[in-house]
Amino acid sequence: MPINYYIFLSLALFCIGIVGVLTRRNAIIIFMCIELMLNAVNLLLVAFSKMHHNAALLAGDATTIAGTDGQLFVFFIMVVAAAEVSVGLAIIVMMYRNIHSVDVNFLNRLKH
Amino acid sequence: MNALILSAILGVILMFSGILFKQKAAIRNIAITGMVLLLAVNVMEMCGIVFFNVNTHGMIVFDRFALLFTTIAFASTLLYLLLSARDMEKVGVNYAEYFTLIFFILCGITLTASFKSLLILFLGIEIISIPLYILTGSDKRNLKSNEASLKYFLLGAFSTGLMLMGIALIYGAMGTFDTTSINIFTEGKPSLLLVTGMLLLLFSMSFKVSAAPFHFWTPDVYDGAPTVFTSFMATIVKAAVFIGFIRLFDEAFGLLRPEWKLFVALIVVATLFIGNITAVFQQSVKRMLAYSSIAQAGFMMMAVYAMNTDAKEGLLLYAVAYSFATIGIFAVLIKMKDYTFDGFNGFAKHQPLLAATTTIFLLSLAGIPLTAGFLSKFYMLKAAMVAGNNLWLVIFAVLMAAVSVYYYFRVIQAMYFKEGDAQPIEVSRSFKLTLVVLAVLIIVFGIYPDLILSHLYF
Amino acid sequence: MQNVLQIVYLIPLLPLIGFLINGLGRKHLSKSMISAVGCGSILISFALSIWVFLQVKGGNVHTAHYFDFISVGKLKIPFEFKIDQLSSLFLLIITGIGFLIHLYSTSYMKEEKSEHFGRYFSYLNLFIFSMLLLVMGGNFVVMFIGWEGVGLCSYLLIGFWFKKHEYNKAASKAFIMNRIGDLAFLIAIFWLIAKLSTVSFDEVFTAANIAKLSSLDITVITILLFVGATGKSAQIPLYTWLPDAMAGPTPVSALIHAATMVTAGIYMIARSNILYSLSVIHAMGGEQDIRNMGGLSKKLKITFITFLIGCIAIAGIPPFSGFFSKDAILLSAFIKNPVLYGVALFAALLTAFYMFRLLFITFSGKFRGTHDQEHHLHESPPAMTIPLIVLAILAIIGGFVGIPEVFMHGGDKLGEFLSPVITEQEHHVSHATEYMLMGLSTGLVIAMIIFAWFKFRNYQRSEATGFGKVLENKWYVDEIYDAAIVKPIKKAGTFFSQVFDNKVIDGMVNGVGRLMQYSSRQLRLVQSGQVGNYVLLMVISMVLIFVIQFFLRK
Amino acid sequence: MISLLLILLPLLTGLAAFFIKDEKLVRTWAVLTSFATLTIAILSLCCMNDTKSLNYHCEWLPSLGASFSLKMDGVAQLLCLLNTIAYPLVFIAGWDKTYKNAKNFFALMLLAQAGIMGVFLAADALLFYFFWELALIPMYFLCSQWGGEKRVAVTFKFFIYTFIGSLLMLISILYLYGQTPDHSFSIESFYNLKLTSKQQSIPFWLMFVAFAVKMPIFPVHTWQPDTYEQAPTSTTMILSGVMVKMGVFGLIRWLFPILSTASFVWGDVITLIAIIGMIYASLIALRQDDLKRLVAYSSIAHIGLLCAGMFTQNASGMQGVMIQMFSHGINIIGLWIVVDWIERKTGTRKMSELGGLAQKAPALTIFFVIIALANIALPLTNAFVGEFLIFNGLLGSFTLYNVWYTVLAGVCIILGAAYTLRMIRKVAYGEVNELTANVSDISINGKLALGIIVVLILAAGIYPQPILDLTSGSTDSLVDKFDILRKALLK
Amino acid sequence: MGITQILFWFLSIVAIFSALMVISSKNPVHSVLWLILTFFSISGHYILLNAQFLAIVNIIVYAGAIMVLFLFVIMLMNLNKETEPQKHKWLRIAGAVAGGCLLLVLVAALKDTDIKHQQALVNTGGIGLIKNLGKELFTTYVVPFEISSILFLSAMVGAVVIGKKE
Repeated sequence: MPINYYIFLSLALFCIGIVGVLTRRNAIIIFMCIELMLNAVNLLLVAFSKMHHNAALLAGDATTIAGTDGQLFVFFIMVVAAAEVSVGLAIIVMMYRNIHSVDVNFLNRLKH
Repeated sequence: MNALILSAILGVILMFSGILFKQKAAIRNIAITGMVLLLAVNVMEMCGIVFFNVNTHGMIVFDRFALLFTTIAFASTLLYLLLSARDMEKVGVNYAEYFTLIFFILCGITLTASFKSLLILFLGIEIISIPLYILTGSDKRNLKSNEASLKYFLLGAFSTGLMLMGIALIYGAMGTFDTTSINIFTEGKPSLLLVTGMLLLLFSMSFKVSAAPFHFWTPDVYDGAPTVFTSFMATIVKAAVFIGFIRLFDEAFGLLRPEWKLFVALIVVATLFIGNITAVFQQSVKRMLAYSSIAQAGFMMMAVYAMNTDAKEGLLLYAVAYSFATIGIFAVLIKMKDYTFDGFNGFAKHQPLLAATTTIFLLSLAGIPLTAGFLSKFYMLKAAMVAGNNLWLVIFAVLMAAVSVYYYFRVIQAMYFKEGDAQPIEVSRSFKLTLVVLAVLIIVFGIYPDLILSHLYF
Repeated sequence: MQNVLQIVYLIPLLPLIGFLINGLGRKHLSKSMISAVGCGSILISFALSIWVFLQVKGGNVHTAHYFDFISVGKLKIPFEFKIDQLSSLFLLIITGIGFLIHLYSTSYMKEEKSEHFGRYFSYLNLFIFSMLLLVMGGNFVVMFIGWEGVGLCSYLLIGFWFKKHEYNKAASKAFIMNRIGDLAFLIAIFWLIAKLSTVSFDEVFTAANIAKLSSLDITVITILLFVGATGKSAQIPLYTWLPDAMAGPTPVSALIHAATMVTAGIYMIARSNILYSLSVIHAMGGEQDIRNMGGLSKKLKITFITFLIGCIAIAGIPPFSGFFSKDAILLSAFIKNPVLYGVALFAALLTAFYMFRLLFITFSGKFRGTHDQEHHLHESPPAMTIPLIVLAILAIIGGFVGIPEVFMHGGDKLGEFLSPVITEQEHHVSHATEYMLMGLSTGLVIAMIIFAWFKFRNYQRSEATGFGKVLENKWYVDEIYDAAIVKPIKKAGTFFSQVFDNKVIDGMVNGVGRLMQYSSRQLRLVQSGQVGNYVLLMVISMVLIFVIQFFLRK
Repeated sequence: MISLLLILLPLLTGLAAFFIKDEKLVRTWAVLTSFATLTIAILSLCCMNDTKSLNYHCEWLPSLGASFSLKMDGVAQLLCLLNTIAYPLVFIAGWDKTYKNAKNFFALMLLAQAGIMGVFLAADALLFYFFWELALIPMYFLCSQWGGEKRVAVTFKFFIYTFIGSLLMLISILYLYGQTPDHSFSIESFYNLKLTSKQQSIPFWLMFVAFAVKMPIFPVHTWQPDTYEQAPTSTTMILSGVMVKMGVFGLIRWLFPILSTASFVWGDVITLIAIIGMIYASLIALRQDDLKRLVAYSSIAHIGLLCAGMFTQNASGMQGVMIQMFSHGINIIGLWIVVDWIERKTGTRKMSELGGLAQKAPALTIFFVIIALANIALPLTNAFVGEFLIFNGLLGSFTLYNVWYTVLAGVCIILGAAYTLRMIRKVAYGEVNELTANVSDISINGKLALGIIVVLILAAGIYPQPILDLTSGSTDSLVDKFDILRKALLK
Repeated sequence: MGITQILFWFLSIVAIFSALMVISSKNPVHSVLWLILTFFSISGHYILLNAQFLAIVNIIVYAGAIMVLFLFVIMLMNLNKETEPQKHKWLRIAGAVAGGCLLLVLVAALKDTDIKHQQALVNTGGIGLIKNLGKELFTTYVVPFEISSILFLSAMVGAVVIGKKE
């Protein structure tokens, strides 16, 4: 597949994630949108990884492992995302325990 | 490598020490001893004694710059622990865990200072960030702490997303995560993917160092977090991210400088402006310090802008000057009950020594000569000036430095020249001694910075 | 072999020592001691002056160089005294009259407390010292030192009774008016330096140097010097301090102003006469001692006669000395320009009118002074009358020293003596014209005296009308100055200090601070606390930066 | 070596003073050390041409190209002398005053002396900047701690004002540093710079602003009257007597030799500003009722003349400035001593509430009158020599407007006489009132200080040549430089 | 248009549609479900790109573990209402416009990159296989791998610190 398609697809997902962060008030949904952004990145990385692999193959290197690093990076992103989710949800739950809401608009004690 | 492994081990040790020891003093002593040890092994590595020989496949390189910075960071952390470790008790019950997280953060700091691969940078930043989210929210019953933690987390994760997108685009353009390989492009014009990725990295790194317009989390988070942790994250962590920042933009995007120069300059200007101007009207010293940290970031950002030898040296010096001074001020601030400026009224009368040292810290932050703060700012200005045709930037920076005097001196004025019922605070003798040492160090480095910088070269 | 005249420094030094002794010891010395020191020092100076005069007469002219006062680059200003015919003559006048004044003062001031008595004599000594510096100075700068010193002393003397605010004001006014003249003098000196790099009389007045000066230079310098002289001699337009000074407390100080300071102006012009090439100077010099007298005699009953003589002399009735000097001036003015002559004549008439008005007011009317002043009016002791008589005699005969050729061949002794110093202009006027002018002026003067007689014979403090009122108020010049200069200056000062400095300049400075505070207040509102807003702002900035990078930058 | 001593002595004794608890002891300590410093300064006059024993050089920050080098030329010597004379005078005059926290007061005063000394001696741009700020910091604390009612705000304004100025100077220094081929801050490297007129303009103004604020000249003067009014008088003496000379000194040591073309090009503009400032300040002084403010504004007028004198860029003008710096320092300290005494004894500084001091305090009045007259440059006082030379320089300067400058500046002579005499008249003369009725004459230490000042006034007024000789070397070389430049530019 | 293309377009449309639904659903539970669908479609893309390991991990870790965690938390908080408070209308529009602009700008900028003619290898290529990835991960990337354990440790400690009742 032409790499541009993947780029545009990923960018679209990424920006949808950003729009979600911008338009929602629910902290959990916002967090989910961020996860969406990360997944967009993952997709892009995998696509690039395959693209570089392809390029290496076309260059005549039949045993190339070019592109492995991209997929491994995705793996690390997933690792980090998992860790982040555990911490993030813990924080959100803690917040919910205290104010019984996950509405970020109520996060306004700290300002100016 | 010594420090990286030891800090991880120390983190685990402290994790268990919370179970093994019930006395907080014991935990604290372990932490401080561990910190001394960490510093020692790092210094040893600087002298060429490496305990662990791990093949990192070129992803991590402990060069002198990295080692010197980690030494500085560890030394700062040691001083920080000496001054403020006792105050962590007040935050919550998980005393040992706080130290654990701090050691893990140090691990991340080591990575951020010595990465050669974007993967390591990413991991390093995350290892710094995630414990920080937790530390920010560690005062669980305090709504401000909760709020700060959640804000920090959401915004931090968002910026992580940006960073990853940037890394992905760069990977697309260059097919590698290795920083030096990124810096090689043969054609006249760099790839658009590369430039876009670079800009996204610029945004996310700016976010992490709280440079405008990505600074918004900073005041709220610094304000909301338990003061003892604000001190840590506003100083050592920020400096570390800056080191990562300058490494990244030097090694990976050095050749792209024409593309990012303008934006970094704009960010410098915006950061200086917003940080300084907004700090002027603050009522709480803590929040003022939060804005001041933004302002200081603006100055440090000039190192990224200039990107020359002076800039790197200056950034190291800045890290020392800024960290030491801010740690000192926070250490005093933690002891206060009233964080407003008025809370400092008449402070000098009751605590002359504390007031005097705080004054030195404030003078250093304001960049008054004879303190390390001056020379560090001076290095920044010099670096920017040497970097070329940008007198306007330097003049602007200097004018903003003058503005900064306004709010730093408000504290001095409150301490010395205003009558007030200063809060009776009790400090130990060793606390005072450490503060004095800190103040003396600031002055010594302010007179003779080569004590630090000469270690950069042999 | 050094010239014997090198020791002339003693002449000013003695009054200076007198000043120091009297000034520092005013609380401890007795009055007789003070008068002894005060008069004695001047007397010795006078004796020295006579000796100097004889030396000069014998042909010994000397410039005594002492030390380098200021030496910068090419400019060298030594501290030097120039002793020649002119200065030796003035030395005589100053020390002589100065001595008389001192003598007179011992009696006049005897009722003062010893402290003030000492202060008074120290001032007088300082005054003499300054005058001596003025006339002995070998260059313009030393002369200027004396020049300013005289101004200072007049200030001190006018304000001698410092409890009275009018006196103090009069003193300040005198000093400031003098300063205006001084400034002109100074600028003239600078001009000379700029053109010739020297201020020394010997060097300036060489033909070669004069030739270096363009006519513009000469005009400027002479005008400036003249303005300087004007200030000191209280001429129009800088004369307004003098009447006030006369109104001051001490007749003696008044005398000093009337006489000596005016002399200073004359001397300065005389010294630089090459630049003017005027012949009137020496005549003016002659006039001064008479004026001294006039001033001195004021307010003293017993000395009505001497006062009358003085008045007549000043008014210029022949054969008193004033007549000849006045006519000499008028004559030279006539030679220059008939219009000038008219002005001068008018001035002369006014002087006459003024003097006699004073005379009649003082002696014809009732005593109008306060009680305070009344006790001064008593029979004068010999110390007072003797000087007066000496002066009166001087006034009568003084005129004959400078008697013009038209009356007596070779009568102009003074002119002869001074001829090495003063370049005289040839008279190209027939004796007939001279006589005619003399007659005219004398006639008019007498008419004026008669007018004054009728007007002020029975003078009471009645409202003067018309022209008289204008005269009474000294031509309203004070008022004009007040309205045209003093008030605007004060207004400007008030405006600057209360409005401009505070509101505008400092306002701008504080405005910057306030602007910062204001922008701080506004800018911090951006920190709304809302995560959504933060992200939005971040995204917008990102979009902007991308747009700049990809679409705006070339 | 001597120059190092001159800095170290007040620095170390100042630091030591922080630890002397006893008030009397610390006062004695301060006086003694200030005399010791004076002795060294006088000794330095003996080895006038022995640069080896005067100067000092050691490595400091080789990586930056900055070194700790001190140079004591004639001008520096003169100003160090002024500095060292001023301190004993100030201490003697304030001998009978009590300060809370006396140790801090005297320590800070001595530290300020060290800072000022460093400014006069530094032969390295970075070092110069260091000392420049160092002199300011103790002043900030002195004024804020021991000053008048509005001291905090006023001092802060003063601080920010000068701080901005000095930061701009720092930029200028950095710019010049960037232009040096060997990347060095040493004064020689700066002197050897060959910059085009275009390159010089910006650093020139940046640096000039710093000096202008410090002096201060119109229109950046507004910190000054307030600060002089609010600061403790001892500090005001140092501020006005010595510290303002830092600005003028900066012109001669740093601005003119390095940025001579720009100094030449902008000379006219600055002279005009300075002269406008003189008239402006004189007019304001004429309407002041507060003694301190009057003296403050008169000081602005005098400093304006100094600035104009520097920019005549000829021997007479610059030499005049040299001697006038010294004179102004001495005279204004004298005036402050008098004003301080009046304020302490009557509790007011308002001239409208004073009067009759001549009867109650004749000695004070005599000193007052002499110093005031020196302030308006009466001949045979020190200021006359300076003003004479400056005015002469102004008229002889190579500008089209020299006559106008001279005449306009001359107006200030008259205005100066007007406000000074007004001051004397209102304070000393007239009848006593209830405020002044019980005033005693000045105490013995005051007499001593004022006596020394009067002696200095007369000595320098009668025989100024030694001072002129002291500084002629520095000014002559500058004048030569300007002459060459002028010829080159006019071609 | 081969099967690969059809699959690509299908998965892309599903991904984008479900992503849009994530941000527009009023009910948080629906959002979660839509997000899971997005992840599945992305996994589909991975399979298409022959990145089998990642496809599996994505489904297990993301769709399986993480999203269930989300769902769990939402259920716990009883947030499954349709009446979630909405942001101010203008703010939502501003957010959408800003995000849209970002997309527009990025797309416009990146549509002409120098790699636009390159192809991502679909269906074939062995690098995405577990064997190859595992080999790399435990040789070259072993250090980062170990380092990520620190991350987990800190996350664990964090969860304890934050979650433990005092």
